Amino acid sequence: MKQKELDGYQEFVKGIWRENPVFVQVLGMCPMLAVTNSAMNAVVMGVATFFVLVASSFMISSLQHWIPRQVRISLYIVIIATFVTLADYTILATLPAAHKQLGAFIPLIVVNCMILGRQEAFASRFPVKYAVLDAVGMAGGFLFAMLALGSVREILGTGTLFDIPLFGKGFEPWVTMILPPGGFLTLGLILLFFNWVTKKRGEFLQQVATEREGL
Amino acid sequence: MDNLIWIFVSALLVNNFVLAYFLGLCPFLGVSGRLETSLRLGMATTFVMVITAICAWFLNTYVLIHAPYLRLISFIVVIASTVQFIEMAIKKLSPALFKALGIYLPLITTNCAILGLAIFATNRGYGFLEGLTFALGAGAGFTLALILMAGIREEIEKTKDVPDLVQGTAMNLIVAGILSMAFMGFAGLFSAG
Amino acid sequence: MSDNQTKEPGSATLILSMVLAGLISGVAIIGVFEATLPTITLNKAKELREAVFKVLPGVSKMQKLRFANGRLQVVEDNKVGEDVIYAGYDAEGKFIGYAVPSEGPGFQDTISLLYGYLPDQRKMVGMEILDSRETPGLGDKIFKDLEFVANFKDLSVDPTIVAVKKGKKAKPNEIDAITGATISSKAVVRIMNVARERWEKRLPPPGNEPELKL
Amino acid sequence: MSLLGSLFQRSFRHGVHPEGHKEATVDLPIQRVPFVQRYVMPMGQHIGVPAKAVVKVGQALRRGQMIAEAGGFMSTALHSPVTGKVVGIGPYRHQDGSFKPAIEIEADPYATQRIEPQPPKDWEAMTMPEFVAEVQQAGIVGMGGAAFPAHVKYSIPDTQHIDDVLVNGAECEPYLTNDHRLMMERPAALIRGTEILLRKLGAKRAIIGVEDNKPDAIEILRRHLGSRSNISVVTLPMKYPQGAEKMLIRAVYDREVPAGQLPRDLGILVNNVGTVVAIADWFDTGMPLIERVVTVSGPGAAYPANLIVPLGTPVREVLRFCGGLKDETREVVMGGPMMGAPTASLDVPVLKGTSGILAFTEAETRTGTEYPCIRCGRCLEACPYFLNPSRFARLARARLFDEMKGFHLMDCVECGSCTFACPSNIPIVQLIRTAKNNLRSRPNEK
Amino acid sequence: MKSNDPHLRLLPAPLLRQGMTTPSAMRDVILALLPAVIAGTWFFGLKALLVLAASIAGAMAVEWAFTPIEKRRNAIGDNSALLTGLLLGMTLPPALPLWMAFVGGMTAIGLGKVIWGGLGTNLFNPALLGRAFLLGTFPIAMTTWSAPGVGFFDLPSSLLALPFQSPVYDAVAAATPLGLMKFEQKGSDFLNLLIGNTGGSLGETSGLLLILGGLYLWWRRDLDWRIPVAIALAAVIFSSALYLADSAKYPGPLFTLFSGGFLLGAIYMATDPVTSPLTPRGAWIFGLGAGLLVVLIRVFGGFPEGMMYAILLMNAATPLIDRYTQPRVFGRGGETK
Repeated sequence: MKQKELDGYQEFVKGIWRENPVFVQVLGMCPMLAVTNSAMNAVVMGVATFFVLVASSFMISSLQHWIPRQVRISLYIVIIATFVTLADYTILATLPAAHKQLGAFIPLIVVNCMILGRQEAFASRFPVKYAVLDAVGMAGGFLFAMLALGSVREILGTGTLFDIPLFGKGFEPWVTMILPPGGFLTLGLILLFFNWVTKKRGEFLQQVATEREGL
Repeated sequence: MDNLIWIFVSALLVNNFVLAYFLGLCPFLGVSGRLETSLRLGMATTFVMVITAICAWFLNTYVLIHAPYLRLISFIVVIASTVQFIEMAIKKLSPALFKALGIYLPLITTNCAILGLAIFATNRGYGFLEGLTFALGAGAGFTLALILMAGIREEIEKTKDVPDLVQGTAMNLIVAGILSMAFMGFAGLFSAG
Repeated sequence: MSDNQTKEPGSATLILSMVLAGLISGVAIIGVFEATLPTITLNKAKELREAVFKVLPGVSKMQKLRFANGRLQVVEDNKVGEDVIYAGYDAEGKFIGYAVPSEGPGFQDTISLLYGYLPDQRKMVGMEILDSRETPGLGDKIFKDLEFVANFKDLSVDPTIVAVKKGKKAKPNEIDAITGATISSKAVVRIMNVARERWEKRLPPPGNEPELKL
Repeated sequence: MSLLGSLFQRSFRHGVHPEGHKEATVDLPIQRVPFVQRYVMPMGQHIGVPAKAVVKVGQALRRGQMIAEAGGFMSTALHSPVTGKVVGIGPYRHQDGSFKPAIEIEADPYATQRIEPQPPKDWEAMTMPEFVAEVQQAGIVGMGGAAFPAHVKYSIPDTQHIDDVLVNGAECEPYLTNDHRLMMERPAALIRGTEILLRKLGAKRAIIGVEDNKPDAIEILRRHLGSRSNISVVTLPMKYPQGAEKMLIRAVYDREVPAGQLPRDLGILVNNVGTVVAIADWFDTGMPLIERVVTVSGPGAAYPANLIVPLGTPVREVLRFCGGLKDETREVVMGGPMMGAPTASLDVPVLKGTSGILAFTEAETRTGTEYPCIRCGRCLEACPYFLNPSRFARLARARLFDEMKGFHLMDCVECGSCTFACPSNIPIVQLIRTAKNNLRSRPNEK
Repeated sequence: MKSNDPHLRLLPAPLLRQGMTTPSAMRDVILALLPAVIAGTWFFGLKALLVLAASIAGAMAVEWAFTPIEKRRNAIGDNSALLTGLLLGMTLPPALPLWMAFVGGMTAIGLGKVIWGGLGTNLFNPALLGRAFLLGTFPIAMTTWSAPGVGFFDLPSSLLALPFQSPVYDAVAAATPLGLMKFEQKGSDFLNLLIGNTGGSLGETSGLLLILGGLYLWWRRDLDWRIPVAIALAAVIFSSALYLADSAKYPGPLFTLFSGGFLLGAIYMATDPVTSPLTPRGAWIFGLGAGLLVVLIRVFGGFPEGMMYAILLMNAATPLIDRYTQPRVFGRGGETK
């Protein structure tokens, strides 16, 4: 396997924006929408995912030479499932209230395609250092997306952020936002916004380029 | 009996796996482009769900009661091997069915709706019949959401009316949101006395 | 898998690596499980005690009972189910009442709740929602609206509990439903009625309650 | 619906009800247009292979003399409409705006233009192939507008047999009254032509289908038929496109011609009244197809009229005869308003298939604002072929022509009912035409 | 003959058109609704009219803002946004805060139409989508109804709540006939249902006038009669069966037809051509499905009113219905597709 030139910073940064797993690659949707009805839930879920992704990337990257190709997917799943179970019990022990809210969705981190995808596409092929940077970037991007979505939904849906009231007593909450349709609609609109920004940015760059040529 | 009806209707409509629990979104957004494909994937998923529900019940009753911490790993292994086994069995028994379902079966392994089904069934302490009903309802609900979505997507992709900016995942999510909004109408179905 | 350049490892290697991985992960999981189990058990027990104490005022001790073989038995396992009930006692160990867990379909999803019941007075003295996914802002008033919860502080169960329109409560067996969340209110009442009926024949006559074992 | 329909009315399902606008010309007897100076006879006045010229520039012609012979089986002969001489053979402006080969004839101003009647032909003695050749020789085509060579319809393969002759007097296009007048003024010739076809084809009976907006024609025909039992007149409700062959069959016999098949597969032969009269003329008097009845009408025509026009007469001259166009005229259509084609120039000649010359003003030709399709389904209810024009329009806009083929695009006959019915002013027929042309022009496909 | 020919156009045939156009069809629907609007205003007073105006304003504002400048004249001129706003407004409680009605109008057009590509492209009824959004978002405000027959110029303080602020209700809320039936098993006087003197939204009260408007539309050939007929048929059969089984518990067929938004939905919303099936057979299926769903949701579901959800759900199924009910092409026997 040919190793391409790696730039640690680039591997780290790409996951946050350019290759953001949620906004750009549209991966890991299930937890994304199910638990982002409040910023707190989103953060807990995001951190759990962060832990699982980084830990399993580290593990798999370190073991990449010992893992037989034929059973690699099964091994990845076993490794990921182990870390998920660890996270599950840890949250249950330390944050019982949050665990009650997140319910069945913590075990479902196992089937988050983003995690398995990173193992297959990156961690199993590149040195540990880059694998971890990549995982941190991706998981960071995921966490960022979760937080963004969770905040929007919580602010509109209950008028609070991390349970802190923002608008005073008279605020009329937009209940839909914390219900399932709100999840779909908010993410859809955020993606729409993303498309718009990308388009405007492209237009702007184009304009700058033509202006330069004109000079 | 009342309870079984409620479990079925709840999984099918009120708490539709896709539209209310956000489970199985990857195939929902990925495969729903064509109606035919959706229908087949839906049926394959329902099939695997039923098998999984049965396996999960056995595991829960005889194994996990002694070692609850193995729940996740054992479920994952059961699902992966069930899918593998079904794939082989269908290939042997009914090549026609295999041709129709074949390429979707591996996709199902990573479908969180299946794992979700097993976990929900365990969390709620469903018995054998209840679990089976739940699986049937969830599978039918998944299929229903998938084919409704596919019908809509074929329509909008054919006519290309949707503005460029919205095309693609953004539109799919918004359509899913609208569907989910329409399904809210089923809330409380058969639960009000 | 089609990568032919790497040498095909024998199946022994494959099995060995799987077994090894399974072993390691098993050890890791059991480790964490053992480490967190006490806390988790403690948390759960604490939660349950708090709930029981809330629905049965004046209670300071409790024990778990299971209905099996035609009578109530004291048990100390972690299993739950329709046959489980909690008995509450005061500081001197005198029986006060039962805390009955129950669940059933609500507006959105299953509602599970716990209510306190005094068999000698045939009265409910408290209700606590343990888990629900009712609509925020509407259905979730079944535990957020204290006025509604207060309905259950002194409620006759005879002949059966009935939810009426808010402000129309007239008889001791009626509760004021929540405006705009009638379905959720009725669901709560129904769940309680079902549980009450189930336990009606199982409970021993007043005065013969199981004694507190310590 | 269909049950009621079949109980009370004989008609096809779907279709539209455009206003008739026939009152302007319906009571005007057919007049003969005087001969003019120049005539242009295009070689391709019919569907199929163009005719082949058999005259040379400068050659003198008698009226009725053959000037071009059939260029193949799917082709018919042409005859000179006047006595005069050939002044040119070459490309001339056609009504679709293109230039097509034609023969230009200058009339001899001193000739009498009279054709000596010839003795009736002994058609009963002819064999079927001889009869077919005669019809081809006479240059007779379907006069309803499509100009399909008539003899082709009469060459029935041995395996089939015609039981029914259906004479098409529906004339469902608005404004047109040429068939109506023909039935009124030449009922004997019509019945005679029907008789010839019946006998030659060995058919059992003939039905003349006429829409109920022509009660006078029906009455006259019935009177002339007298006690004949093998020919009858059937009254049909007004509806467009009743004059389309397959719709007429559906209306009269309640039978559907399967897609891809011809009426003769059901044992039915459909001919327009004009065609039948032309047959009678040829076999009784030896008069080939050199003139036809044309309705000049429309809001832009100064004096609407029903005219006998020698073929090849420029539209300008026809209009001049009946008072010209009003100043408000914005469009001139050759044929009916639903399926006819607009002409860009008034110099184009009247052809065998020209049933009308209609002048329209601002009011009819205003391009209404086109609104998006709201899927109201009116086009579906209009389409006599039960197609889905709304979907065709959408697919054509998205240029998904191949997909359209799957929905039987090629079954569409472009009758225009959908466009007529569309409240959003969508040019559905045009879009369908574009798609059809696109599909047809593709190489390596059948 | 004049020396030069008139300048001729080459518009392809057919040159004739039937008289109706899309804007005129929309205008007809608006006209047909007017009597019910006037009656509603009579019962509920000025406040109902203000709610209506706010929802129309929201709809028109979004339509205007998101239409490319060159198409604006057409988009506003085709009356469709006006109609959407009107229909939405007619389903809202008369004392709804105006800002909510405005948001509803915006959502209806934004989510229901603009995002799909404008008129004719959307698959869900925009007005109902706007209402579903409002009901999900502001459940309490959307289910607080006021009684008819208060002072004409009374403006409740809830109506004028500031944007994003919760309304404060100063009058005792009145239950709708459906609410009474659902939660208290109480019927309502049939005559009141017929003329509309009951609690409810502006447009869903006067059954008689809605039917008259529907007949006008039918006479103008602006509506597919099959859909309302099928909806009514299915609803009557289903509810009669239930009524016969237990008349104390379930409402009768007449109540089902005349209560709530049944008539408004069946005549004016389900028949929206854009979101209902194209084919006649499809229209029957659509209508029967919607009729069944209404009764199902009303009787067994959690909401007292099911018309909106029934239509939205059938809207979702419309592409599928259309696909499987293509008419048999002329001359193509049993062959479908």
